[in-house]
Parts: sequence; C-alpha cells; structure tokens
Amino acid sequence: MSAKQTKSAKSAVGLSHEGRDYSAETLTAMHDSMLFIRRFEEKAGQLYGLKKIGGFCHLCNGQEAICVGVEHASEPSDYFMTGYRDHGHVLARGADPTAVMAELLGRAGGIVNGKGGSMHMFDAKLNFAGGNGIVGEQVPIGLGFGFASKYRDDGRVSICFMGDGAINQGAVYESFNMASLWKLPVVFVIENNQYAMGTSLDRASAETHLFKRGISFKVPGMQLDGMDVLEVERRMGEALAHARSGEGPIIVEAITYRYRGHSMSDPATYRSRAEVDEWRSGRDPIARLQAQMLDAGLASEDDFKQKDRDIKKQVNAIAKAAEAQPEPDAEQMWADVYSDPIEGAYPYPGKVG
Amino acid sequence: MSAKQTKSAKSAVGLSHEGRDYSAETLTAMHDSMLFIRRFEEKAGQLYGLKKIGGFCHLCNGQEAICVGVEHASEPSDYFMTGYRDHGHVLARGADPTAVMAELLGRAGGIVNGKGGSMHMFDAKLNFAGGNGIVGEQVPIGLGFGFASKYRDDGRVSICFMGDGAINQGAVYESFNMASLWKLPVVFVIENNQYAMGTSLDRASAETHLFKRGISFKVPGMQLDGMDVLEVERRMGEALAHARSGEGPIIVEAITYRYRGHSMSDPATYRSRAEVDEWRSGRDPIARLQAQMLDAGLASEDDFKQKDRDIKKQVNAIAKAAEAQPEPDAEQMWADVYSDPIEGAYPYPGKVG
Amino acid sequence: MSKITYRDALNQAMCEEMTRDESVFLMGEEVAEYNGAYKISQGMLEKFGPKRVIDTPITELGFAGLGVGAAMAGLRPIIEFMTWNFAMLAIDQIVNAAAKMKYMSAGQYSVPMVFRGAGGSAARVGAQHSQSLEGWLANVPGLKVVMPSNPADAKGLLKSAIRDNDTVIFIENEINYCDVGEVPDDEYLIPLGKADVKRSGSDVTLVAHSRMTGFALAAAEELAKQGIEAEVIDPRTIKPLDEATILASVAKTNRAVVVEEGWRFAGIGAEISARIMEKGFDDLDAPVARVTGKDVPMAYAANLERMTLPSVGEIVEAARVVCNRA
Amino acid sequence: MSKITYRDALNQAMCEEMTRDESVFLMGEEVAEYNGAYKISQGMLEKFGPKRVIDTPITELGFAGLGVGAAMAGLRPIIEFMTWNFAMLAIDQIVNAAAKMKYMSAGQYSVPMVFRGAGGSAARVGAQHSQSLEGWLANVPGLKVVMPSNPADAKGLLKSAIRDNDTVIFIENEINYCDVGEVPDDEYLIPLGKADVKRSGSDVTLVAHSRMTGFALAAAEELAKQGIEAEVIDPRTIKPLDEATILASVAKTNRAVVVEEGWRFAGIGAEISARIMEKGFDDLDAPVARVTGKDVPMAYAANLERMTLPSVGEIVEAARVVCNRA
Ligand SMILES: Cc1ncc(C[n+]2csc(CCOP(=O)(O)OP(=O)(O)O)c2C)c(N)n1
Ligand SMILES: Cc1ncc(C[n+]2csc(CCOP(=O)(O)OP(=O)(O)O)c2C)c(N)n1
Ligand SMILES: [Mg+2]
Ligand SMILES: [Mg+2]
Repeated sequence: MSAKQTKSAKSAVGLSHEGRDYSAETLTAMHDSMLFIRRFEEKAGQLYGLKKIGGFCHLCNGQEAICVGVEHASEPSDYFMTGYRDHGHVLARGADPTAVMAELLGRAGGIVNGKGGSMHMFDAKLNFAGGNGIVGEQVPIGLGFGFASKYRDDGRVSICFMGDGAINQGAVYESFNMASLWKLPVVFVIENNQYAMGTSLDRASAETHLFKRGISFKVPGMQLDGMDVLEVERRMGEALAHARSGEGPIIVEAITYRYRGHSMSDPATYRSRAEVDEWRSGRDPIARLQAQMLDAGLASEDDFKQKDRDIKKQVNAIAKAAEAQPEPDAEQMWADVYSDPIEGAYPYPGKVG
Repeated sequence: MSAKQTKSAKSAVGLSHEGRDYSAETLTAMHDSMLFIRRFEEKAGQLYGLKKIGGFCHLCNGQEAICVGVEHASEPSDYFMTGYRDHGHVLARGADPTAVMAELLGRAGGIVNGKGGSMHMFDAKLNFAGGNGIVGEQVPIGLGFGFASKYRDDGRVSICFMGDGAINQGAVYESFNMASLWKLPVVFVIENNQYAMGTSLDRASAETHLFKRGISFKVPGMQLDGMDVLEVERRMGEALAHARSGEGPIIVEAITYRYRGHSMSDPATYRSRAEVDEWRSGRDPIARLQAQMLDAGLASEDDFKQKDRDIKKQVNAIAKAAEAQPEPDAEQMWADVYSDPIEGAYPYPGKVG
Repeated sequence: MSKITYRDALNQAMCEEMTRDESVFLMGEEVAEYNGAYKISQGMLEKFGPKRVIDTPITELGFAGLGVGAAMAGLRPIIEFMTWNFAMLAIDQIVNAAAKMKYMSAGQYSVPMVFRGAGGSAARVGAQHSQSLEGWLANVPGLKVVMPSNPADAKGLLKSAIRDNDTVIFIENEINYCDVGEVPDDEYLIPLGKADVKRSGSDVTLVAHSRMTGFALAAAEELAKQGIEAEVIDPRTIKPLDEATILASVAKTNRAVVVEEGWRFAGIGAEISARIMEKGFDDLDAPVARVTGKDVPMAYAANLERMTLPSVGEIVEAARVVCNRA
Repeated sequence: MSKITYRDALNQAMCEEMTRDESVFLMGEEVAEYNGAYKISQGMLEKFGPKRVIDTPITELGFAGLGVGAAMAGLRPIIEFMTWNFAMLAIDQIVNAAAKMKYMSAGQYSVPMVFRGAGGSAARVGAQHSQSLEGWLANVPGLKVVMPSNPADAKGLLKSAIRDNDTVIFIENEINYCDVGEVPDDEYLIPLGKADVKRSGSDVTLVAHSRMTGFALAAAEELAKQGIEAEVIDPRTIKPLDEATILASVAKTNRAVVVEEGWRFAGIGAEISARIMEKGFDDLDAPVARVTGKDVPMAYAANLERMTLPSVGEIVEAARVVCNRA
C-alpha cells in the first residue's frame, strides 16, 4: 500500500456531501492516504529525534486533507509544484514511500538518490516537480509548467502550492499578473496554516484574507476549509475545471493548521497549547472523515483501529527497509550536475591545484 | 529663475477650482515650472541629437503636471524618490538647472559631478533621493525613507514615483504590504503614461486600473488626471494628508502620456500619430493651465509668449554655461566609492598586476 | 561566407533553431512587437507568431522562473534579459533553481534553456547598467557560461547553446552588436567549451573574452609594432573553461596577461591567473598580469568611463611588463 | 576575558551598539518575537522594543531595499538575512543600490548599514541552503565583506561594521554559532580590513576564512606532527583584503594554500592565489594551491556532504604538495 489509494468513480455511492457523491472506495482511499501520511511523518519525526534524519524536516501533521484532497481532485497528468513541506504532497501523489523515507535518511534508494533530503522531493513520472527550499521560488516555476501546458495545449493544469508566509514574496504577484494576463492554467493553492515559522498571519500580511490577494491582478479566489478533505476535493475540482477551461488562473486558500513546530527544531512557543488543541482535537481532518464514514455506515471504529495498526506496521517496515539501505555511492557527488558534460573540462575537481 | 517657483499661499485668490483657491503667484509658479521643464528637456533632446549627451536620456514631455503638481502639494522636507525619467522631478523640486544640464552633459559641475548622468539625479539638500535605473528598485528604497520618518516621528512623507511598467515588479507588492502593515507614511505615485517602452498597459497588466493594484494589500488608491496640474496638486494634497496623518500608505495613479519616445533612441512606432496628437494637442497640461489662467484674466496670450521666449533664452544660456564646463577631474573616478576607505587596501587599482 | 552583424548572427541562430525545433520559444521584455530593445529579435514575431515570441511585463524574477518551469516541462526557452544588469533580480531563479534542479532531482528534471542578453558596459549608461556578471555565474556549478566576441562565434555558439541540455548563460555585448564579420553560409555549430586562438604569437599570451577580445587584438597589433608577438586566446566559453588551450599557449610563450572588462576581485581573470599558475607554474617566466575594469562603479562622464574600462594601452603596458620590456 | 559563544558575541555586539546609538535598528525575518531563527537576537525585542527590533514578512528584496532607504535617510539599519542563501533575492538592492548609491550621488547619500546572517553550508540542508556568496559580494566595489571565524572576532568586527559608514556585508557561519571562545570583558573594536595571524609557522602559509579557519588550524596541528609548521592567516575582512599580511607571510614561508568552503571558479581563493602570484611571485617556491568546496551543488546525504566540503585532510594534503612532501 502506498499513500495514494486507487480512485474509483464507478462504485455505488458511499456518501453524499454538499451535492457530491463519493464512493466508499474513494472515501477509504482518502482516509487511508491521510492516515498514512500522518503516521509516516510521525515516524520521520522520531527518526529525526534519533538524529537519523538531519538538516531541516518540516512535517505537515494537521494539513493532510489539503494534499490528499487536491490529489483526488486532480488528474495524474496535472503538475504538482510545492515548497519544502513536501512529504505529504509527494506521498499523496503516489510516490513510493520507501523511497521517500530513504530520501529523508539520505540513502541510496532515496527518491532523488539521497541528494535532496526532506525539502527536495521529486517524482517526475508522477508529475511531481518538487520540492523547493527558497520560500516562494516554486511559484514562478509552477507558472512555467502552466505556460508549457498552454503552449502545447495539452489540457494539463499546474497546481502550485505555497504557504501564508510565501504569499508575501514579490515573485508571487509577478506570477499572478502573468498567469492572469495570459490565462495560464494554474491553480495557486495557499496552504494557510496561519503561521510562517513564528510569525502569525496578521503580523506579516496587511490583507489576511489570502484568497483576495489576487484581486489586484484579476485572479479570482476561493477560501475553503483545509481541514475537510471532502471540501478540498470538491472545491479544488471546481478550481481545476476553471483553470482547465481556459479561463485562467485561480487562487484556492485552504485554511489549515500545523500541529507541530515549523520544523523539527522549532518548539513553537509562539502559540498557546489551547490553540493547538482546539485545532487538533476539534478539527482534525482524519477524525472528521472517520466520523462522516461512521455516520454513513461505511466503516466501524474497529475498522479504523485495525487500519491504523496496519499502517503503523507498514510504516515501521518502510523505515526499517529504508534504514537498511546504504549511503549513496560516492560517484553521486559528481553526477547530475550537467546533462551534457564537456569533455576535459568537467568535472573540475576541487582537489589540490 | 529655476524650475521651481516660490509657493505663496498668502496672496489673493487668482482662481477657484474644485473648491480650492489658487493665488495668481501659485498658478504662475506652476505654469512656469512646467514650461521650464518642457523647454529644458527639448534642449536636452537637441543636445542628445548632437551627441553631446550620451547613454540613455528619458524625457518627460507631456508629463510635467505630475512632478510639478506633486511638488506644489508637498513639503520641502518630504522625500522624492523616482526612477530614471527624473529630470522633471529634480527640476520641479528646485534643483539648480545648470547643474542638471551639466549632469546630462557629463560635466564637472553636474549635480552629481557628472558621475550619474540622466538617470541618476540626486539633490540631498532638497530631499531628492534619486534617480534609479533599475525599474522598480526605487520602491523599496522609498519605503525605507517612509520607515525612517515613522521611526523618527518627524512628520515627513516619502513620495515614491513609478511607471505603469514598474508596477509589475514584485518588489512593489512587497513594499505595498509592508507599508500597509506598518502604516508607513508613503505616497506611491504611479505615472501611468500607458506605455512601458513599447508595451502598452493592457499587454503587461492584467488589472489596468492601476490605483486598484493595492487592494490586495489594503492600500487605498485614487486615480487622477495627470494632465491637469491643479487636479494633481489638489488630490496629491489629500493623499499626502492621508499618509502624514498616520493612516498609512496610499496610491495615486496619475493618467498621463509621454509625447516623445521612451528614450531618445526610441522612434515610438508602436503608437499612432493620431493617438499622440490627441494627447498632445487635446490634453496638454501647459496649454490647459494657460487656458484656465486666460479665462480667469490672470495673464494674456502675450504674457505667455513672452514667458516662453524668456525661458527658452534662459535654457539656452544654461546649456551654454553647462557645455562650457570641463569634464570631471580624473580623481573623481576613485572618489565616493567608500565613506571610510581602508588604508592600504583601497582603492585597489585595476592596473598591471 | 557572408558579412553580417553580430546582431544578425544572433537573430539567425535563434530563427534557425526555432524553425528546427517547435519547443524553442523566445520570451522577454520587448522581444516581440518592438523587435527587441536592441533589435536582436527583429522580425521574429512576424515569423513565429505570438505563441513563440512573447513580450513580458517587467518582472525579471517571474519570467526567469517561468522559463525554468517551462524547461522542466520539456520546452526549450530562450529568456532574454534586456540587459544582464536586470538579471540580478532573477538570480535566485538562475542559481537556486535552474543551476541546481537537475542535481536536486537526481537527474529527473533538467533545465535546458538559454538566458541571454547584453552584459557588461554599454556606452555611457552609468553604474546600474554597466556590470559584468560572468564571474558570479561561472562560479556556479550547473551553469555553462558563453560569451562570444564576434559574429561567427555568436551564431555558432548560440545555436549550440539552444541545443544544449543544460542551462546556458549567454552573455552578449551591446557595443559588439553592430560589429560586422564573416559568417559561413551553411549551417554550422561551434561546440561549447572550446577556446579559440584568435591570433598566433610566440612572446606572450593574451586571454580576453567578449568585447575585450577586440581590445586584445588591437593591443597585439600595437605590440607587434614594438616587436612583441602576442597570441590572443578567446575562451568563448567561460565555464567550463578550456584551460588546455590556454596552458598550451602559455607553455609556448611563458608569459600571460588576462584581460576582462569586469571588476578584478575574484573575477574571471583571477580564476584564469590562478589556474595558469597552478598548472603552468614552471612554464611561467613572469607573474601573470591582470588588466581589468577599475574597482569602482561605472561613472557616466565620458572621461571617467574611459578610465574605468580597460584600455588597449593598458593591455600593451601589461604585456610589456610581463615581457620585461616596460 | 569571558568564555562566550559566537552567537552571544554577535548578540552583545548588536546590543552594545544599539544602546550606544539610537539610530541603529535590527530588522529581519523572525528577529523579534522568535528571538531569531538561530537565536542571535535573543532578548533584543525585550530590551529595545518593537520599534527597533522588527519582524518582517518574507520579502527579502523588499526589506533589503527598505534598509537602503532608511540608511540613506540617516538611520543605521542592521538587516538580518535568516541565511545568506535567501539574499540572492535581494542582491539587486545590495549591489545596484547599496553599493553604488554613494558613487552615483557623488557622495550626497551614503548607505551605512550592515547586512548580516549565516552564510555557507550548515549541516545537511541541501543545495539551496548551502551557498557561499562572499566571492560575488567581494567582487563589488562599494561593499565591504567581513567574515569572522571566532567569538572575539565576531564581536569586535560586528561592532566596527555597525559603526562603519559604508555598507558592510557580514557573513557568519551557522556551524560556528555554538563555538565558545575568550572575549574581552571591556568594550573593544576590531578594525575592518585587518587580517589576523591565527598561528605562526615558517613552512607554509594557510589562508582560510570563516569556518575554514578552524579547519586550517586543525590541519596545522596535523602538519606539525608531520614536521611542517604552518602559519594560519584569517583575512577576517575579505574585501578589502589585507594582502600585506598575507604577502609578508608568504615571503617568509614561500608556500601557500588557500582554503575556502565555496566553489572554486572565480572564488576568494582564486583572488588570493592570483594576488600572491602577482605580488609575491619571486617569493614562491611552488604554485599556490587551492582547497575549495567541490564544483557541485550540495547534496543532502551525509557522505556526499562531507565529500563536497573541503576537509582537514585535503588541506593537509595540499600543504604537503606545496611543500614537496606529498
Ligand atoms: C526566501 C526564503 N526566506 C526565508 C526562508 C526561511 N524559511 C523557511 S520556511 C519559512 C516560513 C514559511 O512559512 P509559510 O509560507 O507560511 O509556510 P509553512 O512553513 O507554514 O508551510 C521561512 C521564513 C526561506 N527558506 N526562503
Ligand atoms: C529591472 C529592469 N528591467 C528592465 C529595464 C529596461 N527598461 C527601462 S525603462 C523600461 C520601461 C519602464 O516603463 P514604465 O515603468 O512605464 O516607465 P516610463 O518609462 O513609462 O516612465 C524598461 C523595460 C530596466 N531599466 N530595469
Ligand atoms: Mg504557514
Ligand atoms: Mg510608462
């Protein structure tokens, strides 16, 4: 099993929600995907604590409904482009979780051979285009994927994620303007978890309704509950349809919350225990979907418990398999710098003169 | 006489316009300032044609009402910060026109000793802070002047000019956001002459109502007729009052038109003769003010003709005086790189090893 | 052979490659309807239409990033910076994205694109419009840096750059745009990474790129009159540097002067000088000399500008010094 | 003398200068309420209040420009980049505005400010977070570039940088933040532009800055065991470079190795190597060697990261080579 579960539109209706029908399979897939990401990242957190994962490690605990909902609303041929908080996104897209875990551990079988680490996941065959560490840098790049789709008229949409901190970078507005001017098929998804590191939204943004940040560029926006995977899926579907139809870009602001600190090294003292609890126990996206599925008689408490045990077991096995891998080969250091290396000139080793 | 004429609020009303009274002296000062800039730049254009002025030379013919109106609305202690199309602004502020002309000619007596040229005028004693050649770069710098005024609570406003092309630079929105968030005393003046080089507004901007480009950052905006010096003065006064009162930044979009090409080397074939004529003969700011003054009986056609002759003569004399100046001293090359040069290390001459 | 300008050579290179390959497009400020601020893209909008020749808003960081994304998605963008001075706004996309993407993705994505435009100092355009960025860009692994000094090289190198599967930084020179030179009539490519000996000589090696190649050739003429035969080498590709050609020349002449328009501190000249010493120390009869732009911003005044730039006279003087003839 | 960390040394320098001069303020991402991403500004918000210790949105270009304007208006900003990697977004303001403003305005405006933050590679943070920009910045006239290697230097140099009337690029090192060292109890300044001999030796000169100074000192210990006495020079200020101290050492040792964490091509090492040759050619018994970061982006995996960075072993090896002992 991987984080991404097979989508199926054919089966009988399992749940009807806001005028949209979801099959039991789809609901289960969404649920399992979110739960998998949750447990996977908890494991990553542990491994970080054990110093087996190094550098920065940004978890998306609490935000799983967004990547999973977006994935379910989108086509496999659509592009995903995101920042450094990217484990959930790449897993939701269907990447091999062992490769993702191996990447976190810096191993040879990592999704990018151990060269990228937590912040730089890529999976080209799934159209998962990274994994960027410079806040906001992914936005013009995502614009470029949208440009390419329009150029080739291939019907693909570029889905470009950013945070409530990234939204203040100038490049975002350069991108809004060009996307709007040229009607590029781009959905800008703002994962508004209300903090950029220790800075709360209102301390960084003059306009805190982030879906309005496109008004000055005629980019329409919608706000949705990012803790509700069904709402994410449904409204993201509308947004994708808008972008795909040639009407141009659209902004989707998903209100969410990260349960953990900004990165593993952040104690997150800038917010109260009560605030975290309110979101964690009151609005958790996994618990919410479980309640809906229970209500609809699609699963029992025991089913969920069993599922959780299975996933935890699976994640442990993944971690073990990843840890068992060797470090990347030393030659990897010189690989992938150029596609067309020039004979006699590259690599220019940094050795004694 | 310099481009800037003494302001006087005390004298009897010469003209009442949109509920605001202007003394004859004020009107004359505005008129003379605009006309002076017009003739001064025509002269600069000639000298460029004669290859006495080199590099880039961007004239503001047609746009004179903006710099003159803003100057009349502002305090001498307010800061001016602008781009490369800066001759009008520095002259309107009251700079020595011989020094400005000498600068264009690259002479020793230039306003910055011949080191800056057309694009880099500075006059610190008049709080004229440049003169920037990188499109949009002046906007965050202007923000910094506003920040300093708030820091010192000195009641000054930073007036930051930009073009309809500059408005698309990301730094502008970073600045809008910070100015709005911290309520900095900044007036962002957009000189919308409808073209950025050969690119018309609608080919570069998704939202062509540029005063709305602050909405996404809660920066209010107003649009005004930039061909009407009285409207510029009046509404700019409101904008300055807003900024000075502590309510934060405001955008002023002044609709205008440049009669000449983007720079002296631009034949401006991207727009029709008819379009240029429509603005030039139909909406010229100098002709308009003359008509208003004639109407009000404040001057005669002959007065204006005489004034024009005087100014032309004066401008010729200025050009002659500036041309008579020597080139800057060779030592100027090494001067002003550092305030605190380090003995034995600077300058590091680019001489033979 | 035909005589054409450096400008037309660049135009031909782009037109030929765009005709050959549908995935190549040109984007930048004023490249389409205006035919290019410096007319490099003259006629290209008409030839290829607005889908492939695209005017942008003034947003260097944004459209550079757009190019990176489009290249990752499989297109082959040519992104024109009106001048390289403005590319400072885009340098994060060039360095942190374009140059590193292939490595970070372990080869899953590559960024086959060309960033091009005029670099260095034009005439009398002042401090903010007169900067040489090749040293910075050549510092960065993942980028290739190409700087042609004449029309034939401009065409052959730009065609290779467009076909190259890496991100190529292609830096032209505004003052060279009007230079006329012989260019082959048939299609040709000049490989990246190969220096060219522009003049043979036995007494001293002058290494100079871009506009400075012409200065070095002029200095060589003057030196010849003084009995010093200079060999002039144009690296053409700055990164990776064809050190073999340079070292072979120094092995013959035992003396070298490196010329660059940019600032001296940690510039291209520093690299070449250090490299000659590292690998050709025993060949050297005198320390390598550098002739560079003065360590000051560029002033507008004609006399100051002249003094700030390297001059033919300074190259001659440096060559005489390293030849013990000063 | 007290033993304090490099981190606390920086904090003390800022606090002392902000106490002394009302016009100094600190601005950057997370510098206030969070006490700094790397806790350099611990306690400063409490001490100086929100007017003088200011958290910004994530807009490097914007707040760098804000700093330039505030400095032109007479304040003395300290702008913190969370790391220098992010400063690439702001480099236009640093280079085209801060560095050139005084020159362009013929001295009417100056830009007395400090841009500071951690540069180079931290631990395991990958390609986009591991870059050394000192070569680029030292290339630019109008900027001064300072890089302390220990707590005492960090404090004394940062105080001087804040008082300096030019734009000072102050590049710290994240891995050094926890280093402990002796720092004078009384107020002191260390002048900009003066190198420091960190260890005396007669056989070979090692020039190394920032974190590499420690590597060079470790290499010197190892070399001593092998009978080679290395002199270790930390330039401390990269631009302007105190070449006199370096040349005096080379005149004594006749051999030199230059070490830098950053990439080799046109880096600081290239400049120092070229300069030693230009001015100390006759003193040299062997070509100057460079030990630098490998010419690749930084990988995340621990083994690749280790290989990419210069190592003590490589410095030892290089020193043995230049001493003909390899
Ligand atoms: C250009 C840049 N500036 C600063 C940083 C350091 N940094 C990393 S993440 C971050 C906060 C981003 O917050 P947000 O966009 O809200 O995303 P979130 O972390 O909440 O997912 C900062 C400041 C960076 N990586 N890049
Ligand atoms: C960053 C940057 N990009 C491009 C240029 C070249 N350029 C100079 S002026 C200009 C057009 C600016 O138009 P606008 O802002 O409307 O001002 P106007 O010239 O109309 O006064 C361009 C593209 C530049 N100087 N800086
Ligand atoms: Mg956030
Ligand atoms: Mg305009």
